[in-house]
Amino acid sequence: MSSLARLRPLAIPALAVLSAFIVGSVFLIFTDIPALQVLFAGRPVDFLTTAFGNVVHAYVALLTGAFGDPPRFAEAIQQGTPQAWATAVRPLSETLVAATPLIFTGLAIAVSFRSGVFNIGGDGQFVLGALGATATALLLRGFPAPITLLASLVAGIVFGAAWGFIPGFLKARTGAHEVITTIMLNYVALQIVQLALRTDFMRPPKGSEPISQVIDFVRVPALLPLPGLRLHWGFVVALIVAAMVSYFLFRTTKGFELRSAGLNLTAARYAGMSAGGSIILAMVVSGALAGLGGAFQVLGTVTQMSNDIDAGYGWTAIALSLLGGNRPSGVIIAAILFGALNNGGHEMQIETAIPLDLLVFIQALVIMFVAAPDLVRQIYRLRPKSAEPGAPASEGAAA
Amino acid sequence: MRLELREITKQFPGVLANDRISIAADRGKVLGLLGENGAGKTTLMNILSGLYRPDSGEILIDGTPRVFNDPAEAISAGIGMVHQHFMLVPVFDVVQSVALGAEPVTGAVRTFDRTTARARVVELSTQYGLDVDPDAKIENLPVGVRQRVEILKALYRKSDILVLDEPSAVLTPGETEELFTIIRGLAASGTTIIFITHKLNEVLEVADTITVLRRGRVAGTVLPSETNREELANLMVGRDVELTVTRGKAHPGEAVLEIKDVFVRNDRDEMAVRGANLEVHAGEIVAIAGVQGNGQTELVEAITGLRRVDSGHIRIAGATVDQAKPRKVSDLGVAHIPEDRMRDGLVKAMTVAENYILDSYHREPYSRGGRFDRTSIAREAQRGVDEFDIRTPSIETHVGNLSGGNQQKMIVAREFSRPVKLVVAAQPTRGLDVGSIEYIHKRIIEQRDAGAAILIVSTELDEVLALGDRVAVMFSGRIVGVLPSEQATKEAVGMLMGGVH
Amino acid sequence: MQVSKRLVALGATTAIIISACSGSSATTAPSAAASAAPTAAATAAASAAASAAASTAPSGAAASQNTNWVACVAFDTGGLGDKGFNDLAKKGLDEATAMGMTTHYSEAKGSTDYAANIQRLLDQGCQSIIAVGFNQQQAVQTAALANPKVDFGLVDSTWDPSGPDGKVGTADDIAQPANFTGLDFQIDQAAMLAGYLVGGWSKTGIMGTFGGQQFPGVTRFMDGYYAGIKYWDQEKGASVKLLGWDAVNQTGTFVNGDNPWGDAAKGESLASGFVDQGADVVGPVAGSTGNGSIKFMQSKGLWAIGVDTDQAISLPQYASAILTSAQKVIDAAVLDTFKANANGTAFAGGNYEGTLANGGVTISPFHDFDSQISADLKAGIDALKAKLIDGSVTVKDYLK
Amino acid sequence: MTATAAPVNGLVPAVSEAARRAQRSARIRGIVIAALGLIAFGLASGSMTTDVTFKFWLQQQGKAFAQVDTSPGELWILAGIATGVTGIWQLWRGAAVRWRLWLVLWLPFWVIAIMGHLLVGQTAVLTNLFSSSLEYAFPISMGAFAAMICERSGMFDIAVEGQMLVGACAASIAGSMALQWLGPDAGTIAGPIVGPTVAALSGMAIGLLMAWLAIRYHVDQIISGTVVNFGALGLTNFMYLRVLQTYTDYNTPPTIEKIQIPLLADVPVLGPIFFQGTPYMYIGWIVMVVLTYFIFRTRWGLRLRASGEYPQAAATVGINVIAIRYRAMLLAGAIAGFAGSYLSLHSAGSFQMNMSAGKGWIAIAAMIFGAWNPIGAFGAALVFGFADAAQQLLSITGVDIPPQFLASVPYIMTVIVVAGVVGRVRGPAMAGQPYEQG
Repeated sequence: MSSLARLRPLAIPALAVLSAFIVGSVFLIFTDIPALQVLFAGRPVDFLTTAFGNVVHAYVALLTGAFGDPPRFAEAIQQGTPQAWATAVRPLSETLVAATPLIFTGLAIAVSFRSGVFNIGGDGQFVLGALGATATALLLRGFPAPITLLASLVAGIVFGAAWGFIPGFLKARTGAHEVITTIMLNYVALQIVQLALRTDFMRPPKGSEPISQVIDFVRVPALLPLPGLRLHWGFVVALIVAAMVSYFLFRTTKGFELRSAGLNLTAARYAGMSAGGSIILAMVVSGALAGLGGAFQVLGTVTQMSNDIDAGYGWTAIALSLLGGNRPSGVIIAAILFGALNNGGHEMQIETAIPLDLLVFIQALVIMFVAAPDLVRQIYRLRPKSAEPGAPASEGAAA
Repeated sequence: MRLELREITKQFPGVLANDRISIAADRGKVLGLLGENGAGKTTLMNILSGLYRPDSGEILIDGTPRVFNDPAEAISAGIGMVHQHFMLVPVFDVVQSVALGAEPVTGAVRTFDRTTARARVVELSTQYGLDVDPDAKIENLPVGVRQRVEILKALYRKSDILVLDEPSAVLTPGETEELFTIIRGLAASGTTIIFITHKLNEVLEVADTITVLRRGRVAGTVLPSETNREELANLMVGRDVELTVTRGKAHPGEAVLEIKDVFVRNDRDEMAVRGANLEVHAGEIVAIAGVQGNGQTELVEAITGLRRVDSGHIRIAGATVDQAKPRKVSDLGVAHIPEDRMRDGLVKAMTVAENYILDSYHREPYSRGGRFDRTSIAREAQRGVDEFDIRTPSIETHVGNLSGGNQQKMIVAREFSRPVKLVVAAQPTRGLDVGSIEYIHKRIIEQRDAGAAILIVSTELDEVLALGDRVAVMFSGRIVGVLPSEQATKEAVGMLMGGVH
Repeated sequence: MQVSKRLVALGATTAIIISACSGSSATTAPSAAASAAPTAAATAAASAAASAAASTAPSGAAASQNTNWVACVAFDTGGLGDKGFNDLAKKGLDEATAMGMTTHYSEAKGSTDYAANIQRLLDQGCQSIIAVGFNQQQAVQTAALANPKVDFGLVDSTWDPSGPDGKVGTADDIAQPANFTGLDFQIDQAAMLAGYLVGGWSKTGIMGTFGGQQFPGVTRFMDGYYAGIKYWDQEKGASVKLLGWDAVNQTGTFVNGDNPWGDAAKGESLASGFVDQGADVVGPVAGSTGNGSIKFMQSKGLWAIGVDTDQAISLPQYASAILTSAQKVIDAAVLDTFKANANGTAFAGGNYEGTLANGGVTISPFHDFDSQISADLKAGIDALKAKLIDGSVTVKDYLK
Repeated sequence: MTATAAPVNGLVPAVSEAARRAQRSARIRGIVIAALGLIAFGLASGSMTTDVTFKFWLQQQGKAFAQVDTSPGELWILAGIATGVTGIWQLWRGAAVRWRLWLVLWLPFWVIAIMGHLLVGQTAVLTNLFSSSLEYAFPISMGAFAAMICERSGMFDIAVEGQMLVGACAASIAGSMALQWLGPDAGTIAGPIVGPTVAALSGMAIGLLMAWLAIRYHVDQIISGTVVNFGALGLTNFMYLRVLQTYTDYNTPPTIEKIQIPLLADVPVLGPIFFQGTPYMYIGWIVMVVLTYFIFRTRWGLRLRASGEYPQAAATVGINVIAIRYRAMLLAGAIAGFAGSYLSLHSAGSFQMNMSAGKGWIAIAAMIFGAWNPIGAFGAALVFGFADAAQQLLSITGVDIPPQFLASVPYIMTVIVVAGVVGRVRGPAMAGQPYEQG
């Protein structure tokens, strides 16, 4: 197989991302009111140059915001000071910071999808994981930091797992559709967080804002020895966890059970696997992963629990899990891509005042194109995937 | 009306389903379309009903070429279909089901005119002696009645040409006889009938002309009066086939499976098995005959631990398994070949190797301490593939890409890879070609001869008679009779299947 | 030196406010006053000096005004479009743009963005960064300590001195650095005036209030209403009641849910509920949700109290129901903070304190109701305002 | 359905294990319910002397009223009687009792008694409680109708939320444009027509997109729904921040006001509850009635249901299943988009970011709760609306319950409903299953 052919599986996701950006730019152009006024004033050429200029400016800002600005790298190489390096590397570091929670929630969703369970409750599991970690850290304040840190991470896992267990259990026992229950439990989780943030135990002594005390006394250590970079070991742990998830899914009997149940629940049952058990296990593992993501978010990145701890990670995770083909390695790549988008989006907003929500829209388009590979193939006139030999094209032909 | 198909060709990716097929049926005549599974009968029928369009060839009705772009056009041309799998919405009642698609309506919003529809259903039902309660819900009707509803559907649309696809597959011999009466009546009143089947006796009994299909081509057209079963079988399969499997005498040992007064509910919470009693001994094959839907499925599921026993007892090799989980049953040495292999037996999107270990993945040597030993898995799967002659590019191929026969072999290979005390095989050869059928029958007999107890459930009377050392008949949730193979004639078993005893 | 100048300005401000409230040219006076305090430190030059943002904040920009400045705002999650203090801060930022400053803003999607956005703004070369919302406290404080050359501000909050131990008053406390400005608003003072007005206005003797969510920035309004009504009751021996907020136990009615600040239908229904229980004035503190309440009150021929801005102006269609608004002049405060930063000046105590005295909070003019409100009631309001300004009356005393 | 197996051919069947289980759980249920009755009586004994007053406006808010003076004790006694009777009935008849139906008979008494208990010593006006419940039920029930039409046709529609959001945004922009272009006179009249119409059209566009993705490109319908929800949020927020916030003229549509239905609005007590609401509410009721008729009585409904239950069967009798599904998605989109216009055109008078705020999800829960039946879905929406309105009434009257607790009640209730009561309700058999034609 040639190296080019090896890249073929990447063609669809890459083209999906490209298409999403093209559609996004169309929306950018047609909402560029000042430019449109130029158009209506009868100067279409000026309109085109202005509008396209704005789009290019925006996407360039997005790129430099996500991966760094070449001049800053040049400066860093010239000066060589840690400060200059930090400035140059920061966009990249922030991209990975943004990717870290997405890897965890993405893995959570991938595990659930692989098991045939549609966990839309990543948000709830994530925030409760964060809450559990914060509460544990505050409770164990004064203990040696490593112990507190470890306990807090475990608490995050436990809280997330517990929040995943409920819909899993309900589905296994009563058949309650997990899409509905997990969404409802997301809302309940937010209420629990709000309630918790009103307790004196959580709140800082000053004021009565619903926000937790700062818990930087158990901070996850930073990964890079440069000043002011937030990238922490949580990212490395995320990679390790992804490898573990991969191992679990594809090399262990429990993982095999989950995958079988996900692909054909009846056959799994006939083969002696416990369908209910698989559903519950999948949801618990899924919840635990999301919860661990939440824990790392408060313990590593923001050091404070608040209502805003979650930035829709559970939802984004669905997108990137699909984008990554529900494979842990794919999830990592997709999470870094989305992290880059989100991170670069902020730079784009600062420079061009384009709303961040453009990227939410673009992310939605990415999922759409990835979920409809035939559409992408059609747009780009790609050869369809070669028909598998002997595959019955329709039931009729075989009967 | 006279129906003629000329040179119909239909190609699917990788399969030439219909290759220049020409058939003809005259007004008021019954054309028997005979062919084994995969011969292209259903494709031809779907072309006729407007679901598929042929790549080439033409359909003529009374000499006029017609093109059907969708079923509606076929229906309006007077073609009525009775599908093998009934096309009836379970939650509708008979009137709704019959009228669906040709509803009489009133008013601007097209309110369904139930009164009119109902009157017509009653009228047709009486006229053709179909005896159907117009207000009954489909899901509460017995299979035979559902088929009459299907025929009503065609009559309701004033179909002049009626196509019946494997109509007897779900009927008792008695019901089949009734069906034939109806068919003869319809033909007498001028309806052209195409009767699709793979059962030689039936075409011989009811058809005016027989066209035999083989591998997508017409193998020959004969008159019933000028042919016999052997010739038809030869045409159908293309070589001389042994219609009976050669098997030695059984040497029954002790009882491996004991079923005592067992009651089991179905998914709708109705009692599907009502006090079944049966014993299967080591070294014998017990074949359960019966029309589909008489509790066989539920009984098999109860034996294999998939369904709870409501009351009564099931013992396998001495252990009571009334409430046992499937895993425990399989640990007792039970091999289960499920009824619907794609739904129940295989995970399409997994590889051959993964499917090979599907129910023993947790055992040594595949798994050690919860982790897979990939070398052993590959080795064992390859051995299974070789031993059972499963045609697959590799053990890493997805099972969904294999042919039906190879998929079934896949299941048999898997189930027989463990030490087996009891084999429970439901419809083990459904939808397979003759070669695969022979192969699987051979393997089952081998297991018997190796001392396993075999329980086969089949709706194919031929299969039951060919394999069973003893033939049990299930009717209405109970075993209504057990006959030794020498007494198990078609007639005797057929009577029992129809509830006469 | 500076202090005395400030006192002069304060005196002048007071005079303006009093004259404003006694009926003359009311529209722009409060905001003019709002900017009077900080700019007075620079110069007492004519307030008519050119300002592109003249409409609501005709700041006393001086000839020496430094507009060569990069001014930035970091918004909270769900900030932009809240029709509340985020949008007001945006307005302040827009005014800075209009003055000639270079401006940038960022918006957070989650708490992870707080620190990151501030850093991005720093990398962008921002010289002043004002963050909006209490959630950003920690991020702003950390940035302020790490970047002493850049000025920081925090809307609706002040410096939290508690150090790593999370306790105030211990050895590891961190003092507020010179480059940090808290923008705090004693909105309860203005709300107390509104509450007092309701006391005198209400025919049924019942006012209703509710918040979007129970945040201090919200309940401070409600505290003010409560105190104002209580003050009225004590002064007149009346028994006007406030529904929806129990200032003693700090419990009350809040929209909560998934859309606390934008659910106008719920605002209508809540207002209807208050009217059912006898209220004839409603004071919603819930962004756009409150617009529904005002609308409902208007449809019933009843009244409402606006919040944040002069809602009789921002929602002209409902002007006939808005008695007055308890105004937080955040836009002017933000702009003034930028200007002070640009000019290298600082507020007394390091924080911008919006009070009745400096016009940072105020009640808006009565507009349509000016002629209907009795002179007595107006005089009572003025008297209470004077007492609040001179400190002889505090809101806190009336929350028991 | 009886729990014992029907006798077959004269044999007396053994009482089955399952029947015994059903009987046992029925007995437990009976004991629990009866015990609840006793608890109600117990609560009554402690609160007979306290008072609670419920008021209803006769015709107009704030004018004449009808009044019920009672005490929590009396309400508890009523609840106790209702519950006790149910419990005893359950114990007596065992598994034969359709207990879910009976739930409807005693649970409302508990709700009233609990309200009375919490409101002790107060005078609470209940008119608004009920009229608000109806009001809140509108978007939820319409969303439920939309989802239901899709599921009846065999499609999954979890994008109600996104459709509503886009509908709200489109309605505001279109209404504003009508106002801008036609001037204040014509625009104020045209706006309320143009806004909802464009909202419906935008919802249809989304429905079309989803149907196209699902049918043409075999995109899993949960995924395409997620795409739409995600994309709608991003797109409308983007529109708001980039355009509407600056050009506010395009976000100031003429609003749709409450109207009084002549005669009916003056019916004592009921008038103010039912007939003084927004036109939307009445349209919602009409849609409910019309849908019920259409789904169960017309040709369209017959074919719709057939394509959701057994598309192959429909196809073989010449029904174009694909077309039915496209049309169902379009209709559902129109309904959801129209419901979205309520959000921006009724109270708010402008589009606000994320103003659908989860209503689409509650709508889907209501559809399931209501057993895929328009009237049932409306009833379920009413229950959710009531939970919201009751929470308001309690907090207005100063009853101190943690708001977070009350706010979670509808969600927890939904989980319970989906897990328990719904357990046996069957939805369309093939909902969400792709159907391949020919």
